[in-house]
Amino acid sequence: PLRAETAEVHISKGYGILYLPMIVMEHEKLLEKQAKAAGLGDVKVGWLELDGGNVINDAMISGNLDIAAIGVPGFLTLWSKVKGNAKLEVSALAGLSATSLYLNTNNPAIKSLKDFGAKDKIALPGIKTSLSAVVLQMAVAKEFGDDNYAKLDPMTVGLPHPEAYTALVSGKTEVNSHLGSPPYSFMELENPQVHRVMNSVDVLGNISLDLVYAPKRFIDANPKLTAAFVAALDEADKLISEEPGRAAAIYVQSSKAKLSPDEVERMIKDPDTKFSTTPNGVMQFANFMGRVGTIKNKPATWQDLFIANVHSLPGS
Amino acid sequence: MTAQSVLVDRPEIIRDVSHSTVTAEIEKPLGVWERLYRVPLLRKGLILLVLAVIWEAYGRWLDNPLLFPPFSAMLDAFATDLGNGIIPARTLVSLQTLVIGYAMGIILAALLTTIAIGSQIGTDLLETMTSMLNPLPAIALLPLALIWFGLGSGSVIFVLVHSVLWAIALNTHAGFRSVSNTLRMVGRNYGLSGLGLVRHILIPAAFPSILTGLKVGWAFAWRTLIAAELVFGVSSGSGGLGWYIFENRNQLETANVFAGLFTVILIGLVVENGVFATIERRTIRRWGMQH
Amino acid sequence: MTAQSVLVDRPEIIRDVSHSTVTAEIEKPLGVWERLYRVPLLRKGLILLVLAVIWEAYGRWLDNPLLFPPFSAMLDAFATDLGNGIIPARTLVSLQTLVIGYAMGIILAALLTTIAIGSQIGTDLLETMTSMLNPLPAIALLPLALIWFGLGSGSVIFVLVHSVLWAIALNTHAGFRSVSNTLRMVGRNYGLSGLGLVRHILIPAAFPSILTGLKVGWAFAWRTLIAAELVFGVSSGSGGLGWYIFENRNQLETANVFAGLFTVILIGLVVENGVFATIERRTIRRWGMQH
Amino acid sequence: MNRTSPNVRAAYAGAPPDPTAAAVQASPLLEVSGVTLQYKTADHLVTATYRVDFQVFKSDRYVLLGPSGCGKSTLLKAIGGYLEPVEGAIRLNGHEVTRPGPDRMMVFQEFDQLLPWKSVRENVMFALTTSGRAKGAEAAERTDYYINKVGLAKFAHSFPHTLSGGMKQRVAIARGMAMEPDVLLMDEPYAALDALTRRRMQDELLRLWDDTKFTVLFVTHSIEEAIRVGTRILLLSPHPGQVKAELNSIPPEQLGTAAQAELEARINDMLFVH
Amino acid sequence: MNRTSPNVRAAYAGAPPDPTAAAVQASPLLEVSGVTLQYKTADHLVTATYRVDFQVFKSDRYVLLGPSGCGKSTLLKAIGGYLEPVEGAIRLNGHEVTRPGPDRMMVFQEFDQLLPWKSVRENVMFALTTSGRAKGAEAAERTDYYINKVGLAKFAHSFPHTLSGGMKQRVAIARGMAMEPDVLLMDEPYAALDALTRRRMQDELLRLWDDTKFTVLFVTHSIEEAIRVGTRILLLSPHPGQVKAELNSIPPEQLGTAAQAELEARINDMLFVH
Ligand SMILES: Nc1ncnc2c1ncn2[C@@H]1O[C@H](COP(=O)(O)OP(=O)(O)OP(=O)(O)O)[C@@H](O)[C@H]1O
Ligand SMILES: Nc1ncnc2c1ncn2[C@@H]1O[C@H](COP(=O)(O)OP(=O)(O)OP(=O)(O)O)[C@@H](O)[C@H]1O
Ligand SMILES: [Mg+2]
Ligand SMILES: [Mg+2]
Repeated sequence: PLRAETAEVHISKGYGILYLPMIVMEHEKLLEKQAKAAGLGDVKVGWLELDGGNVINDAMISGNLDIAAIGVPGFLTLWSKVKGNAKLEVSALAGLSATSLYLNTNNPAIKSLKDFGAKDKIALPGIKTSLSAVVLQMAVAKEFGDDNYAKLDPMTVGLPHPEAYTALVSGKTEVNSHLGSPPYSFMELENPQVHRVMNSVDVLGNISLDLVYAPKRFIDANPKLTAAFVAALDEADKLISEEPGRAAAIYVQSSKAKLSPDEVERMIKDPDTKFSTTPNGVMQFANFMGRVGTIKNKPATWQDLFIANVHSLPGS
Repeated sequence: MTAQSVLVDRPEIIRDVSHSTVTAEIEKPLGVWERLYRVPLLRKGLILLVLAVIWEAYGRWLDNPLLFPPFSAMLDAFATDLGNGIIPARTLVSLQTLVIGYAMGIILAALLTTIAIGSQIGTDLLETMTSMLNPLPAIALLPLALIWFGLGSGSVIFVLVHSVLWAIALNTHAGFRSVSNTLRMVGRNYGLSGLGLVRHILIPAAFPSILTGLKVGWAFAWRTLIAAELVFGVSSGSGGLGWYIFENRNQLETANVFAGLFTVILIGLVVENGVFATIERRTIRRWGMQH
Repeated sequence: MTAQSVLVDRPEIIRDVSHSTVTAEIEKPLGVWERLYRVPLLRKGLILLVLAVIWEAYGRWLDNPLLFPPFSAMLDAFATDLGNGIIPARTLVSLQTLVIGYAMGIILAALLTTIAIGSQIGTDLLETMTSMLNPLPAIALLPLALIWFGLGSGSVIFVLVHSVLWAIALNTHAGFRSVSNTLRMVGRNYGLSGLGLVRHILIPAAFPSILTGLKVGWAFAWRTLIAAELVFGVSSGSGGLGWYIFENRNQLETANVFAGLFTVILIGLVVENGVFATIERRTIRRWGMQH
Repeated sequence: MNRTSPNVRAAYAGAPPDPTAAAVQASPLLEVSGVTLQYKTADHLVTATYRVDFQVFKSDRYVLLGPSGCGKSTLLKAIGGYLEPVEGAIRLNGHEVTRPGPDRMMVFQEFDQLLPWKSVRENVMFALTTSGRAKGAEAAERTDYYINKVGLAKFAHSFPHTLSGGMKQRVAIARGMAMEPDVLLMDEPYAALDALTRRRMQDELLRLWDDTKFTVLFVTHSIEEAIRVGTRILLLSPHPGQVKAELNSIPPEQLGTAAQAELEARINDMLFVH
Repeated sequence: MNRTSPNVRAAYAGAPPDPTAAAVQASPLLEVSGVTLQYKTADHLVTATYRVDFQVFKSDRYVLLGPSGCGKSTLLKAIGGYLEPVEGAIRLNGHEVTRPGPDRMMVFQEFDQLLPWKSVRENVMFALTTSGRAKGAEAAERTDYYINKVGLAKFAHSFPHTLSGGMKQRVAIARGMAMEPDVLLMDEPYAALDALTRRRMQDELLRLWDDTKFTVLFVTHSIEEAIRVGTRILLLSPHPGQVKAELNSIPPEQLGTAAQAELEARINDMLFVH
């Protein structure tokens, strides 16, 4: 049969539990299945692991990726930047995951955001612009008002999560706080010296932190494949919620993590951790970034960011 | 026939030697092109121009300013951030760290190679350390850096030293070992040994190698600095060029990213043609050690 | 008194020269220690032992295996992942990419320096390119790498070449320029020029410099490879040592992170003492070009 | 003598020279006319030789004699094609010299003219094979022959850095001779040799010349050597070198006679009293 | 002569030698006993000299004469303290030689013995100041004096690479002499010099000796030079070097007489017929 759509698709996922739906999708070959069901024949799926929003965006702009998972702020930056450029425009396909970020510290004097002094150092994977940094800024804005959203920025320090965890737990360095994601945030709290100052879910709600996006050109040229992808993602999410044990096993197997499936299952079942194609609270990010000027083009509604397939979902 | 018979017979010639005319300086006349070609800055300027044109043309053809802006777009961004003082301020921060790290790397390399040249076990130590530590990426140093120097410039300098030290030490040591035995003996004849020999004989004699080491070290210091500024998290406001590049990259201000890189390139050109070329001209060229 | 009078008078001596006894080889007897000290591997082994002991002691004193595990803990992890084949497999992947990138860097450096040594404008080109591009960090190449080679090993190799090329080219070129005029003239006397001169005269004569360049390049190739493997991602299951380190870091398996780095160290030692030392012994040492 | 270049031997050692050959000889092989040579250093300009004229004919054993620093080596390098005159011209067989080549084989004054990465034997052999002067078995044979002639057979497999100064120079001499070039340019080749070895080398050179009648330009410091080795002697003035005189040497038969002493005295006078 | 070392002049040129001084002279300044020197190369072991014995007394002008490659340079290097004998011992003033030092100043055979990064003048001056042999104004004065003596005043500010071979050697000679060492070790210092310059340098050496009565060990290839310059001549056999004879030279008055010719013939015989 004459095939109008591409026979090969390149997808990038990230590292860690937040990308579980994609890991499941890869492992269970769900996209291949959905594509076949949609009459696209045998689609070859190339999976890649990329770390960091910049690299993902660069790879996307250079045409090396068709679909990628990324943090919401990273996507918003690119979306706003390329809006109006038909060649480069991107759209989100679906939400991916939501979880809680904990602000932990080993400084007993710190009880709330107000207690941070100049000497305290908060570790983030990347200061000012990373997902964690934006979440912190949003929390700070809630606490101190929009104008002071950057109040804690001078105390932030760029460190990858594992290093931040090590620094916090060992207590041998100046880094005494960390806005971390699971599993690091959970593991930190196992240490008696460390306590939690803030949970992002309490401040911002259980908003989506990651989503999946693709270039407009790809979406326009491959509507069926795009739909198949969303369907596959849905199926993966379903598998995770219905069979968390199996999902955990898949995770352990494919990421070669030295965690036990039980530990992973506990993380999956954490009430703050949600895997859903329905975007939740993306507009919170967009509004905030628009207000403080990080993005020039602000979407009016969340639907502006997403493909039509998901417009009917109860997103925000 | 005798052996001499194949020779041509000719009269003897005896001349009066005039010494008066000899002082005249004779220059071969050169064409305009040849004369222009002899000006190094002109030649290099031409190369730069060609490279800029290629950049511009490729950038336009690619038509993807988010990924690779044309030269002119970069120049715009560069001019803006030069004018408003951002680039100069960031450059200054980077240069400060860089110079400290570079200088410390040189001092440590001098120390290590001096020890190495003094004894067999010293040589082994240098060789072993170099072959072990030189291939290690900066992340290997991260834990130790955090413990010993904490965040900020201390750690960045530590990482810088790591990237500079081994290259310079390797070059210097190889240079020392290539110094001719005669020169070495001359130095020892003067009663020099140990440090004195290193300072008065080995360093100048190995200067071409040392300079190469310094050049390589300089370049790697830049590379490392820019990468390290990201890793070691600069607290806001205090960032250098690396941070400038990173920030703009996060915001997809690609033209500014390239403006930052362009600054690095400019500094590289200035240092090469200003500092290193001058040193070369005044030393190894003048001494006939490099042709 | 005459000038000669300060001299001591003594009889003339005339001897029969015996040639028979001369063949005997005379060796000065050496003490046991001295003899042991003369075995390079023993000396280096001792150094390694001392370093391992320091590592172990510091690790234990620090008592923070998450940040910096003691040597023994690392060795455990290393043995495990060596036994189950993970480290060998990852090393192989890395080595493949590394060798390709390294080889291409060498070839390009050879090309560039050959052009450079041929003409003034070639020298300018090399100098300009080196001073401009060498300080640029890998991220500067990222956009071009993505456009030209996409994700995966093509781009990694591109970045590797960038990290290897300039250091080797700089060293080679400096080596070429330090070749004595006499040797150069001898080569041209044989009718050699251009490539022939480079191959038959300049390369062997500049071999100490070239070897240094190769050593520095090798080390930087490793550093870059490990960093680049993270940036350019891996298709599932195909990661190299860099990815191994990254993975284990994410899983807070610090001992394994260090086991990965230890692998890099081991390879460095093997390459230095196996490959480079052999080359040195067979070439520049044998030729009396390095002492 | 068991080695000669057969075609040359046919022309010279066999039949008497025919008129054409004589006519060819009448035009010089090498013509140096009004040659000024200068070095540009960072600090100043050094004139090494000033308007030097001379002509070397085929089969000449032409000696350059002059005080230290008068520009003999420089002149030889210019003839070798390594240096361009700022004034005047150097012509070989009527063609201006523009580049070095194996037709003008040079024995340099410096001790570092051997390739350190090649053994004695390889050094000689490599010169022959790369320049295309000889190859395969012939090159090997020639190499061994000349290494033997300079008394280094025992050291054929030694590397240059393990040789004494005089031994290095002998390797260079062997190399130069093995090349059997049209013009052999020798810059104080025997300076580092002891009296005995030097005499042997001189004899070797003359014997070789008898066989192949090659042309040689020879720089020396010894007046005695100049007379022994040379057929024609160019005297240069001190720095910057200018031609002072061009003399004929004496035929070998007259060596050791009053003619030699007289010529020696003449040259001595010309060089020492100026 | 306007430069002498005043204390030495007082001892020798002024009063006649007193008995104590004579007694001191009776024990050798330098004693080489049973010295075997070897080089270990990657491929094999080379014996340079074999069980060489000789004694040099204070104020000797001691000449080493021998064929190329017989180990003269090696012997000098061992005396200089650069090489350890595998057999035998070298004693200076009764103490075994273990390291180099400015008391034994060496003029090497190689052309690359000048520091390329120092001008001619700096090369000489640096030797004086670093070794502590002279400093300040005295060093400068001495430097200029000896540079003038070797005829290089015009080139005092040139860098070594712009000098001819002979000029480089002359700088090394000037440096060696300026150091006014206890023992001057000279390895074929005049080999690269033309007859005139060579003669001038020889005279200079003798004149200086008249003033300061220093001890010199001199390697040469020229029998004539050995007789002119030396008071005592050591003949070495070919490779590996062994002592063949130790002869007295003739006093300067007898130079040019039959005595010189006779000695020359004797040495010739000993060296050439073996
Ligand atoms: N590379 C150079 N750069 C500048 N000047 C030079 C260079 N080589 C030689 N000269 C100068 O040129 C002049 C002639 O040198 P040249 O080597 O030709 O002398 P020479 O006659 O061979 O002397 P010698 O007998 O001592 O070897 C000298 O004054 C010397 O200083
Ligand atoms: N560095 C070295 N390594 C190995 N062998 C060497 C070395 N230097 C010299 N030799 C060998 O030692 C022997 C003596 O060399 P030396 O240089 O002492 O000779 P020489 O008497 O000075 O000769 P010449 O008159 O030619 O300078 C030679 O056979 C030579 O091959
Ligand atoms: Mg010369
Ligand atoms: Mg010698």
